[in-house]
Amino acid sequence: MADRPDIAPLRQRLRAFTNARVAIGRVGSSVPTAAMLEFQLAHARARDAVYDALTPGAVEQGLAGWPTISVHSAAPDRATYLLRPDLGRRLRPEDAARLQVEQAQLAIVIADGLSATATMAHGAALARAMVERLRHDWRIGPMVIAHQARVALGDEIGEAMGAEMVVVLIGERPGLSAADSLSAYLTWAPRRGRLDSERNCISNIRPPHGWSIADAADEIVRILSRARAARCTGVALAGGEALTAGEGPAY
Amino acid sequence: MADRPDIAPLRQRLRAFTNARVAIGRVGSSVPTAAMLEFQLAHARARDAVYDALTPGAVEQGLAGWPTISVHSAAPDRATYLLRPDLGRRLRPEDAARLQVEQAQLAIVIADGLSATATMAHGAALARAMVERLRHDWRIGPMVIAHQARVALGDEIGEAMGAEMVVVLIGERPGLSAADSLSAYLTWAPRRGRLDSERNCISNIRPPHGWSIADAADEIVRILSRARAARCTGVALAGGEALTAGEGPAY
Amino acid sequence: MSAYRIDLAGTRYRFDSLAEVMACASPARSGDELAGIAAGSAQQRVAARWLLADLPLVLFLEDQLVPYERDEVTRLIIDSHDRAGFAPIAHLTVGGFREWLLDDATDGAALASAAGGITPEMAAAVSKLMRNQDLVIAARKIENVTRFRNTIGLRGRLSTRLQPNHPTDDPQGVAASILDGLLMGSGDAVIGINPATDDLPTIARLLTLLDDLRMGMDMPTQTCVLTHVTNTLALIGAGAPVDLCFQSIAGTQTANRGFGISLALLDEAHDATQALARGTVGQNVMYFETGQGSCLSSNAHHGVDQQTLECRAYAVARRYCPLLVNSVVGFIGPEYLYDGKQILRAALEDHFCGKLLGLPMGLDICYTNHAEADQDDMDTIATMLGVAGVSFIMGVPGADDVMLGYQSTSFHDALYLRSVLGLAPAPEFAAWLERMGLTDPGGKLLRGDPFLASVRSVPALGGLCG
Amino acid sequence: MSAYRIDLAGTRYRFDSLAEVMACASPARSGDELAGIAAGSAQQRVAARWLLADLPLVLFLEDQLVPYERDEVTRLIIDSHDRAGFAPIAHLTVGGFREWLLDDATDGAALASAAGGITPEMAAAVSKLMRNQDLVIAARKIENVTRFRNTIGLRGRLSTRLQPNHPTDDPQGVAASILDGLLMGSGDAVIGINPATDDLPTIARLLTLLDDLRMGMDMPTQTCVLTHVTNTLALIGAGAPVDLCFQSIAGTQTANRGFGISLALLDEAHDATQALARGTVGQNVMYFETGQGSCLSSNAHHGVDQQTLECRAYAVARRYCPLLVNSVVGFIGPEYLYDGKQILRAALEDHFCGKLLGLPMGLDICYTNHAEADQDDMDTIATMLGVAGVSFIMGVPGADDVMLGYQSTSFHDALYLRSVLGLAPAPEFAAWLERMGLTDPGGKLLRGDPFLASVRSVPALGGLCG
Ligand code: B12
Ligand code: B12
Repeated sequence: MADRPDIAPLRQRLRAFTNARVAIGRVGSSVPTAAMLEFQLAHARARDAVYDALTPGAVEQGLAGWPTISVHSAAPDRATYLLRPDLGRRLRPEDAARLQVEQAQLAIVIADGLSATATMAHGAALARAMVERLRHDWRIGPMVIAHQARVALGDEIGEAMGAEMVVVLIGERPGLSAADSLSAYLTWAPRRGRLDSERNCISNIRPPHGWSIADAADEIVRILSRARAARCTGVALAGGEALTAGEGPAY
Repeated sequence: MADRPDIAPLRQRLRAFTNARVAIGRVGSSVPTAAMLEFQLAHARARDAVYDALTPGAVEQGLAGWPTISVHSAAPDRATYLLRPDLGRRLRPEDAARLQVEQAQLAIVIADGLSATATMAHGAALARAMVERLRHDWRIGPMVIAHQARVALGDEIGEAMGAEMVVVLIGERPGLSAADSLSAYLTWAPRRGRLDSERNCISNIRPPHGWSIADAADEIVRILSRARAARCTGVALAGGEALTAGEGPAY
Repeated sequence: MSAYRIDLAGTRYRFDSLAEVMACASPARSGDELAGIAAGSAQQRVAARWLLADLPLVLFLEDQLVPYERDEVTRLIIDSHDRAGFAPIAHLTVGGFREWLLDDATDGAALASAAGGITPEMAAAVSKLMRNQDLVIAARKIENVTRFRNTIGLRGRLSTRLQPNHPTDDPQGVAASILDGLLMGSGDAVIGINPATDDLPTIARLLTLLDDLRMGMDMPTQTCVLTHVTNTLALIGAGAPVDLCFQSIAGTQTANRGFGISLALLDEAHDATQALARGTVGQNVMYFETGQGSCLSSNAHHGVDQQTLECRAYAVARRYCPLLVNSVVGFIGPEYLYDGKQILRAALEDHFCGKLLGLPMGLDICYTNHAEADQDDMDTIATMLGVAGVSFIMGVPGADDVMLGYQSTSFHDALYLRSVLGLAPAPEFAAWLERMGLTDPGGKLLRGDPFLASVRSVPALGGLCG
Repeated sequence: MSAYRIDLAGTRYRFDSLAEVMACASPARSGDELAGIAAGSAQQRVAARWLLADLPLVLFLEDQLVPYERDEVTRLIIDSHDRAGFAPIAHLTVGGFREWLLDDATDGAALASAAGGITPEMAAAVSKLMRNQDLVIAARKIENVTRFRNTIGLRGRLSTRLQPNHPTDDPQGVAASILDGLLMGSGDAVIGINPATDDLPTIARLLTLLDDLRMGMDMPTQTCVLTHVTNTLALIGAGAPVDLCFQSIAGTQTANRGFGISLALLDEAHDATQALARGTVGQNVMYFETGQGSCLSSNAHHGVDQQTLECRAYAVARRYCPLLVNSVVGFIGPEYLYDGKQILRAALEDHFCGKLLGLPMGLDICYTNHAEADQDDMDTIATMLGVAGVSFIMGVPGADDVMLGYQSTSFHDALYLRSVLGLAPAPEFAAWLERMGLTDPGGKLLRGDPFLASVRSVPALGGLCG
């Protein structure tokens, strides 16, 4: 089950450039035993990440005292959440009322999404970094900690809080090689029925392998100020980068 | 989708001798559409039979006033019943006590098993036919209507009632062509831990296609009296039929 | 829209529309349940099938599931319907159509000439009456061959899309996965990257990388960056080396609008890509991806079941004589296809229906970590599709796409299928593999050391080869 | 019995015995959950596999899962272990054994000569580390050929047991199903009836019917009534025409006692049947059936997982060089194999392990109506096993066994497999089918009218042929 000695060097070279499962060798047409078991372990862990529950305490701890409010979507449990994304996009009725007393210009939602692991790992740190950069320009409400949430739950939350803008920090569906990757979805004038084409997304926030917290926070701030100027987000906001194709390879 | 005209006669001839799905024709290697849909309908109905619930009223009605007592196994619902046969073989604790006041020589159990459809179709009629034949020779207790029951639940029931013998009338697992087939399992000196080799079985009670009620009742009576004489059931009782192989074909 | 009724085993079943019959006749599927249109019981499902079996095929030309006036995909289907192709089957019911498909007398040629006469709705309807084995038998008969720099879809062949994605589009990371794939005999359908970004300069750099690699190694294959069709148009305008034009497509006009496309835009993209005339053995230039659930996911399903809508996407695809079409069958998640069984069934349906409609069907056999599926399911699905004669599957290093967060088929999986089913890559690519010392004359994969030595001089491979 | 430990991803996993490692390393399965021995989490399952991968094969010769002193099956396994056959793999771990099996250098001959050195526990252990595709690849390599009146198990062949059961053992009902099966090309593995009764005169009549039919039509095949071995012994004694001796077997002495058998009894039955010398091309005379769950069902499982126990039944079988062995893989119900996925997995395991241990493996691909499975699952399982090289499957009219209340494969299913995988019946039987005008020279099934005309004179067919 050991690597064949002559495969190791190529593997090391290729693995230096990507965390893809390159050069794992083969026996006949098949994956060697060790590589197969590594894959199975990764799968077991990714499955666990999907079913991991968001413990508000874990998030609050990282928020250094910033007020929070916990809400639930209309999906009562994980099994329902997975099969009924429509319920994950609606607030439990009693929670909408609770949010209406928390008016704010900018609503920040820390949501479990498909990986509470990711949310607990990076959610609070990113929210804090955002607050540090934004508190003078935006009236920020309490952090909304959302359970069994989909991206679009932010629309109803932002609407209830009367916010100009909502930022949803949410756990991405766990991959085998990354069970802790966070996304930020930004939506101008949140209200129920917004389309995904009316949002922007920064994905793969996952220090040290993906975006760092500081860079992600800077990028969010950049989009937020462009959105405020343009009074929109989404495809209407995107573009602007000039195309300079044919400039030659960069490798 | 109609039968090919030249297939029908052979089909008719073969079907006269068996209810097996013979001579259904073929298109290429495949089953013709009508035969395939007939199969799917039968499967849908067999599945429904598995999940059908035993309504005691349906059984009581057929018992012409004979007293009944309803008991449940330790399997709380159908899903558990299917995965945990061990629970289907034990009484719900509160029911054992209720049975102890009902002492009898012969305990008759009318149980759902895997097809409450079968039990509701033939259970009461067979129980009545048994009572008619046996009431002078055996002190028969109230009919025990058992829910989420396996064959071996009769052992605990018979033991609680202090019975010499238990007869369990129970729905067989539904086949595609017979969703209403009943079995009778007979066990001498019932007590927890009895093996299946210590019982006798009459299966395929299903008028008009299988055993008629009268014949099945007669056969049960026959086994009961042999069992009383031999003070046992099962493989120890079986045998006795002489072998007259080589007597030539009977077709 | 009229009502449909049937009496079965003493119960009367009523369906308010043809769409309802179709939805109820579908095998159990989480996406149709999410949409609230699935059959409520197994018996109702059989009733719908029985009813469907007796409906004449011509009905689908009259009773539109998605209104002609409001949907350009419906208009495409009806306006381009091939009456001559339809003639041999015009008299059949859906049940009779199933039998015609399975009959030994109906061969590949008969199926090919009928393709243009079969609408997506007819294909979907008959597939609902077909068991898994029926879907295999019928699909196997059909050979849809397409060409660009090699020949895809020949009987006895299995091609692969080499999918070297990287979370940050790093060129060397991408190149490392490509090298790994080539060593495993992968890449004849296309070497195609899903970019992590929409940034045009980055995409242009990836296109150049792919083109340099292909030319540097003299590979008879095609390359692609799977970005939005508008980006590809812009890149063509800017002179980037575009072989194939990619786009995700769906089965209704509204869902396509959600993807930011229309038939007019696709027409433009197709013309622009063909004008480049970069193919050598053929000029099939489009690469489309589809997947059950995309219409529902963008709220554009008109109460039609997800499998029928998927078939309608194939009507969009066949307008452009694409080189490659594949259904990304388990990509979105369990809300559309719950488990391995549902993914398998959908894969067989998509493959059969796509081929029946004339398309060069591949399959992205895949699952996500929130679905009830694992590698055993992938092995099963791949084997079934291999027997059914799938044109191509994906090749992802170790089956783990580190950018999109899902598991697809690996390079190894393709080797497995080729070995147990006796399949070979596209002939031009197979010859190249042998020429480069990657396979022996029998097509058996070798260690590849001579290849590594020979490609050391390709600049794009930089320090990878050591 | 010693404890086993492993640290994985920061967690320590501990298993109290080798049996616990084996049970936890098994894929999820309702029977092991019922027994309370299944892994508690996906991560624990992987931990057990990792541990198992590093255990040396020789350990299974030392650490007995079922005690040697108390179990004659264990004694059979250990006492008959072929040290010479074991030598080439004696140095391997279980993980290394998997790689040895999959290596291209390990061919059928190497596997055949190792078979006697592989114990059931080793086969079970390595199968737990194998994906579905691994089980297919390795099983395909193995060709276990047996003979009685024809040759079963040759590469490129697929045989069928024609299973003409009838709820009341009515001879004409049975004959009707046989005739139907022959018209569909079925019956080369055996024509075998499960009797509804244990009544010896009835069974003797059925045996005579089968023999008359076989001789009347001059069929190169064998017949069997699947009654208890003691009945068969009695029937042999009484001069009934017994070709094959059938028995259900299990993997522990206690479970076999539950079946009313012991090795001594099987020895006697084997000798008595062979003494009849009724075979023409060979003298493999035993027909065994097995199935995961039988030990647990009779409370004789010793805390060992059901798949390992199933493999132990194969050790019993191989002692008698049987003509046929098949696992009735979905027969009992969902408490042992919950759904199509579990039935498929068990089928692939049983097939691979049986072949690895040297047996001529067939499969009764089947399900009951209380399991979560349907015909689509059967199609999938049949296809997978066909690719894996299964020796034979069942042939039941319309897939519906009207006596045993379950669904197995139909005559059509065998035709499907033969057609899509290019397989033929046993050579002697294929020649007979052609001779009788049932197939054309290419092996394609014909309508069978000349056959019906020619067998009209066989008395046992009575009025059936019209
Ligand atoms: C699943 C997925 C999809 C699914 C979403 C459907 C669904 N029911 O889940 C589908 C296939 C439809 C999809 C489509 C697209 N996606 Co997408 N998708 C993903 C993926 C793999 C996982 C998302 C996730 O886990 N979300 C978390 C859960 C909890 O959220 P949810 O509420 O259940 O699902 C919502 C979001 O996923 C959102 N969403 C999904 N993709 C995108 C893309 C953008 C730009 C936005 C604003 C929102 C969005 O839509 C869903 C429904 O509301 C990510 C990869 C990643 N690492 O995150 C890429 C990703 C988010 N998608 C991406 C892109 C580019 C797209 C497309 C624009 C592709 C195209 N060229 O057509 C389209 C456009 C979607 C739209 N309508 O606006 C990029 C975004 C890049 C960026 N930074 O802007 C990502 C990061 C992948 C990548 N690197 O290429 N996608
Ligand atoms: C399933 C089944 C089995 C399973 C039972 C295991 C299980 N977990 O369910 C297995 C495969 C182990 C089995 C074994 C045998 N069976 Co059985 N079995 C059946 C079948 C197909 C369905 C039974 C059913 O639906 N039961 C109802 C449910 C609710 O009961 P349960 O509590 O869940 O299960 C119990 C009974 O099924 C019982 N049981 C099953 N078979 C038999 C046979 C006899 C003689 C007895 C007393 C009890 C018994 O054992 C189970 C566990 O306690 C019937 C066919 C039918 N039409 O009924 C044949 C059937 C009952 N079996 C039959 C026979 C002959 C046998 C064997 C003797 C075969 C053999 N030669 O080895 C063995 C012996 C069993 C034993 N240990 O004594 C015959 C009985 C004929 C008769 N009138 O006596 C039947 C009718 C089939 C037939 N026509 O051949 N069987």
